[in-house]
Amino acid sequence: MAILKRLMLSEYLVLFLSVLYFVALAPFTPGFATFDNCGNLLATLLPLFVVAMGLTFVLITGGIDLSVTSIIALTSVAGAATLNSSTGWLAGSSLAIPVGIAVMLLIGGAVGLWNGLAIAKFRMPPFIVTLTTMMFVSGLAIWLTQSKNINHLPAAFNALGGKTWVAFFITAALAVVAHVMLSRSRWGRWLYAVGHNARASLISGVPVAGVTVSAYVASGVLAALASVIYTGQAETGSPVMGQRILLDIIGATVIGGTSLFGGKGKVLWTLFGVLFIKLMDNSLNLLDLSYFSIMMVKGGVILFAALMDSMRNQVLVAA
Amino acid sequence: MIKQLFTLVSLGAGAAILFTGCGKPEPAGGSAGGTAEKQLTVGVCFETLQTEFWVAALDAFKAELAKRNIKMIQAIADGDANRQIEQVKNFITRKVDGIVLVPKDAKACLPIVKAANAATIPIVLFNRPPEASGARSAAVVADNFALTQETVAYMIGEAQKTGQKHKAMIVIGDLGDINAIGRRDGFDAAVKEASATLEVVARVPSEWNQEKAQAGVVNALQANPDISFIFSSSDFLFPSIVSALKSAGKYKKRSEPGHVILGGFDGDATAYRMLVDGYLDATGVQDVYFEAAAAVQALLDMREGKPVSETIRDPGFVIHQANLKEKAPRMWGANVKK
Amino acid sequence: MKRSPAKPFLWVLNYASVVLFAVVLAVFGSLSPRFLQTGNLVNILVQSSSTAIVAVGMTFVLLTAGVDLSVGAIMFVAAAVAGKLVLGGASLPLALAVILLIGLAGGAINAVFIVRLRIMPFIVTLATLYLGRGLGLWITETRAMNLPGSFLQLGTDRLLGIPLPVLVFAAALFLGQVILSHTPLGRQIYAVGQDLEGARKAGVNPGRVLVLVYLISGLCAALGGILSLAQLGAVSPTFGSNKEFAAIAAAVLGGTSLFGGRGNVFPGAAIGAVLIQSVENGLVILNADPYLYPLITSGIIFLAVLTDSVRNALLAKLSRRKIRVEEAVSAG
Amino acid sequence: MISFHDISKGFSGVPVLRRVSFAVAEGHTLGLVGENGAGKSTLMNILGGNLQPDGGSMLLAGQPYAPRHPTEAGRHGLAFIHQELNLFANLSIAENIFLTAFPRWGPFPFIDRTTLRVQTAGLLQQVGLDLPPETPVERLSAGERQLVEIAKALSQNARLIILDEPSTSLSARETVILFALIDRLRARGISMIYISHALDDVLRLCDDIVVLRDGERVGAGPRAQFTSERMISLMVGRSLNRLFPERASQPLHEPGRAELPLSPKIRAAQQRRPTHQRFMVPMRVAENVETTQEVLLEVSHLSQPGIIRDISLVLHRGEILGLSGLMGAGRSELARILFGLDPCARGEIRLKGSSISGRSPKWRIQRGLAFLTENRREEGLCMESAIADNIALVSLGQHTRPPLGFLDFPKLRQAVSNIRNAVRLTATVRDEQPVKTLSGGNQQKVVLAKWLLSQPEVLILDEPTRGVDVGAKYEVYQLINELAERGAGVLIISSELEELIGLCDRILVMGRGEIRDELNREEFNRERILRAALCDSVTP
Repeated sequence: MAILKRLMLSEYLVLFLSVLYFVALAPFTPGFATFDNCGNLLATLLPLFVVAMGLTFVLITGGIDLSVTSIIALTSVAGAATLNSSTGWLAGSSLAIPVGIAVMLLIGGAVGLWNGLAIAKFRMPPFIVTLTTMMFVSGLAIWLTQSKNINHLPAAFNALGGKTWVAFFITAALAVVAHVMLSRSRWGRWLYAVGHNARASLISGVPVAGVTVSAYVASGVLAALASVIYTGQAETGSPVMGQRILLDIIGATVIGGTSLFGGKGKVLWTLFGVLFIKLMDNSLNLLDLSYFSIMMVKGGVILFAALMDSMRNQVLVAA
Repeated sequence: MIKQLFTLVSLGAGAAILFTGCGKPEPAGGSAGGTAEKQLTVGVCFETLQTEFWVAALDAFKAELAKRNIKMIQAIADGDANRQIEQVKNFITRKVDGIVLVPKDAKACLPIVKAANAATIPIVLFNRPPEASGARSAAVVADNFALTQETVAYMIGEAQKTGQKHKAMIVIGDLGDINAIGRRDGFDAAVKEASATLEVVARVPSEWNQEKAQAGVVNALQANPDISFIFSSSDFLFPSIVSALKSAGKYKKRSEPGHVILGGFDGDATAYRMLVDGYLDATGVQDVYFEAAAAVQALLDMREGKPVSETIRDPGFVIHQANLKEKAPRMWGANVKK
Repeated sequence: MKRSPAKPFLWVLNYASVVLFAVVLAVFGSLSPRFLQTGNLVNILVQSSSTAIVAVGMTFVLLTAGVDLSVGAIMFVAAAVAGKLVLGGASLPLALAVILLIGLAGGAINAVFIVRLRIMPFIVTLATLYLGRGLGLWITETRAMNLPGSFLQLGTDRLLGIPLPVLVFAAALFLGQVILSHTPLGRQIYAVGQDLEGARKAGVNPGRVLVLVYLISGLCAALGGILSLAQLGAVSPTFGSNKEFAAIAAAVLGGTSLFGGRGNVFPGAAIGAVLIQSVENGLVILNADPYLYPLITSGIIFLAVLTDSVRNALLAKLSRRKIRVEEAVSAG
Repeated sequence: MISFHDISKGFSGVPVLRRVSFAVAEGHTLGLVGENGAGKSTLMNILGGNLQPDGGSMLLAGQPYAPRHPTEAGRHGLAFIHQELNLFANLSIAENIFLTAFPRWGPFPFIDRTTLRVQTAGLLQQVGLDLPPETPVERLSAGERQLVEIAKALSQNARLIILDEPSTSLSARETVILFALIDRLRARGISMIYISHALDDVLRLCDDIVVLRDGERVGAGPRAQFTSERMISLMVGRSLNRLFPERASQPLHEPGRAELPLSPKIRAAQQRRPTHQRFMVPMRVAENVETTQEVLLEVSHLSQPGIIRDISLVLHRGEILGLSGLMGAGRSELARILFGLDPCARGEIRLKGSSISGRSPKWRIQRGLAFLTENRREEGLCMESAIADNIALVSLGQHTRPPLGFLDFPKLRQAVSNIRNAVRLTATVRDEQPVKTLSGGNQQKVVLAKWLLSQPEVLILDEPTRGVDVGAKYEVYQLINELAERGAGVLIISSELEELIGLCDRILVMGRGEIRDELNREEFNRERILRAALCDSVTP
């Protein structure tokens, strides 16, 4: 019991669960524990982690960002439109890739800025603001491309996502930066303070509006970076890129332990959450389950993880 | 606390049961008795199962593979290109002998094909052609564009018979879906020639959602009560369209006056029924059985290094009142078990 | 406070959603004469009825500072089972009863996890969303089911010249609003949403309130499911998908706060749902470019929420001043 | 009425109540006093069924009484009026009162609005609150809410009412109303337990008095046996010879108080003034000790329609300026305007000569302004987060490490521990502990520490000792003195006249958003202040 208790209290709980899950399934799941499979796992884990990081910032301030997937889509086509080697505005130019990526980040940041301003300046509820942004931006992406995909992307660009080790280093770098910003910078402290109590923070001289906006901008930019990886992996700019992964992103972040009510969250936790979700996905379709059973198992496992978490909190209270 | 623990354990058990419960794929997919030589395994990855057509196609593959005593494992990408990449990589991990892929779209599948090539696993793209590239693959395709154009052309022919001008409506699918777009473009192409007989007064986006389709058609009829020509980008939207027509009192047999010329795409069971009952004029049918057989054959040929043509065309066919009897057997919708 | 000079101005703000609704009607009306025909207005009501009723249930949940993402999934499961039954020769009333029961069951499941096991509503209902969708697809074998005409009858039948769906719509609204504002439960819902611990201290049983709220939400989801069945006469694998977002949007459009304790069913949720539907309806009538739909709809929702929050800010200002005046009086 | 027998309770091994026994006689009012953390609230939580005792028993009207749940306590006729009020701002007065007992239409589950209205009106009349029953509670002042709480207790015709710090948030007038009400209730034979730090009130209101210290009953008996001096000595365990330290005099030194490591500058300053060696708090300027003519804060003709009118005041270096007046006289509103939280239409605010009108709070803080709000829980602290984080929040900027400007944790930790000693935060609490676990007194010390760390020159303190126990109060007063003596200007808002009179150099009296009167130390006089404050209201 005591050992169980310690385990439950540990912030590595989700990691333990993931490992447990892996070990438990490895024997029954053909090719689960193989090297290339772990490669695939990593490849799909990275971009999700990048988006989830951004969401973590927003959740810490007590908000939520539903628009990330639409940002992925829009930046994907915008970037592709800029740098593809057939019809791109900068086709062939050596500047194509840097400028293209810059455009993507710029757009991501801009959308985030829009969200942030609406929420911080006009006191609009984050959920609905980002919901409308999601509708609008994804609609925009599809409209601009008239539903067509854009490909012929330069190999160098595709490598950013396609070559897993490149994507890995990009992600790792981002994660380190994000972690340091959260735990060691004044901005990080402000983020948590705003999430805990915006009024008290304002009176304590925290630029609440600025901090809030910055969180959404960060989320937008990170979504754009994730889009770089996704687009690279698909070697295509698609207006529906990432359309269906919204629940995965939120699920992963929250399972990691980041609170939807603000003030609580860590990059590390999010990593664990993402790992958990992806392990599940991966194993489930290795198990050759029909996809509705995949959905159901997924639901069950999410509940399971949440249950663990709530028990952990009760243990905490008891202790 | 203890109670919680209890619930937790039981829930865990529940999840486990789910695993084992769903773990076994449907009998059709299961290996039909092991034979002497090593049984082949084929991975079938569909982009979605959201419409009956895909289900029928999947069944067609199950049947075809079972017939040839090949083990089938399936994965559904649920409309997510990146997840699809992941799933095919999983197939490769499992060292399947061949891959059938319904790509999310024609372009996003290139990395997948390359991966398969790298692993020297033959891969056949089902229903959607790949972009021209260095990657080696065969594709079995029924051309949305061409087949739609053909279908609509037939409908226009019907329209011209009536001798008067028609107001037309198209129910468009999800603007994010390559099929929907292909069919829309096919419709537009066909209509362009016939501007004399046809004026398109309503373009209803359905997002492949029946409710939206139904509301959209009702509203369009509200705006233009004299619409007399409707093309639906997929047969699975017909129930919605029919209920809309009924509420407007415009759902008439071809024989009756005030009949609205109806056309669709896919050739599912609903469409078949409507054809038989004489409400539907025509629908573009993809020959699923042909496609499945051709795809599997292509896989086997590729394994044995036989030459396989880059794209195997499913002619598909327009089924209409005139050729109903003769074509029905090859219309998958006519054979779906209900 | 009665003597506040800004009263008419405040009225406009207070009913921002209503005003916006009027504007939308006016604009589309001026662009197309057909839009304002009674026939079309009835269509709008019929078409928004399903979402509106789900939104009613959602409002109850939101008032307790929770959320129910599983409504769409519940609709789907219920419809799927009912469909199977009817195709298996069961009678229509039985099918309807089953749908409602399944709705309650879904709500009950959510409630158990949220209340007994104290898991965040968001996560619980997210999970049940997955479970429900999967279950439904399993039942339907991911095939579309065409139901007998009797269902469509429900959608088209009229009582006193009013389509049944509209009547159900009205009834649900009335009931919902009565429960919220004229029953102890209703007021306790507001209390729990404002401050759960406080409610417990005050002797309210929050567990009971929450359970009831999720049951109501499940029931409304099922009812909404019936209404869309009545209009579609078929169950497709996408049945009820994204209903949760539509419902939340409608509720919030109507001024319900996602943080609990504030909002109402009428005009709130009703206006919200009808407003969104009128926009889509209007766009079809104008034969607008399909690509513009999401852009315009989202734009209008945003506008509504914006006015709402501006209104709140202003009200806060005004009421602060009022407090001063009052106190000066009460101190004198 | 109710009697406690050897009630014991501990949290994770730490005993909070040690075999406490006493009884409340039928129809009597019992005063329960003790420092924060003495176990009063725990005892009341046990009485109310929120907690179960580890040992001991209770008798209610002779029957064994062991509530498992608040509702059970309610059924037995107990009513609690908590320090932080449990009203729902989004509901009306009537709905709050009858939340769990709405009058219904016969058998139907519908609220009978008319009956509700009538009954509520009756109750409001009893408690002397003249407002329409459907007024939303969010429109009420703290005092009015308190009265609603009592009305609620009456509605449940409670036999035993427990009032926890009822008068803290009340203005003088509201207190008068409350006390009159309590007398009426007692006349009606209702028993009460009255918990308060306002010892004079306890003496005035209660028949019997029980004193707790560290979870033990250290004194009990009829009122006659007690004086506030005695109660204090019992509570604190040592006798304070004064309630208020003398202004600018040599502060008394108690053994065991923390010595601060001081910056060289301050040390230098000390050499010159050996008398002030004790309990230094870090200050930017440590030169001038006496109240000087140097103006730190100057406010001229400040007006905001409906809030304040033509406010002018100056605050000098080393001065403690009191701001008295009724609740809702515009004191807190003025403070918020000074700090830049609320807008002001006309007038100018100058800090050390330069105008700060229209600047953000952040900007003002950086120039040495500090604001301790009256509302600790909503505006003062992040209740969920750690003590250290709360203390550091304002001054994160001063504790960063170049070149990247990341936080310098060792430096920060050092600064935090210094400051928490300076404000004498109870030694046992850990820096990582969430603030919500602290007693009111310690919470307030954390807020002070937070502001002191930013080394302000002008402090605006709004009700700095609300809900703070006697011992801590005294220490807060000393801190305020030290700040002034070390060259800060302090503007202190308080509803406790004694506090202002004991502490301030000057007192301004506000009413209806205007300054009504100004008194210098030598002319301090309760009557005059009260008259100025309530000139146009019923005099107590």
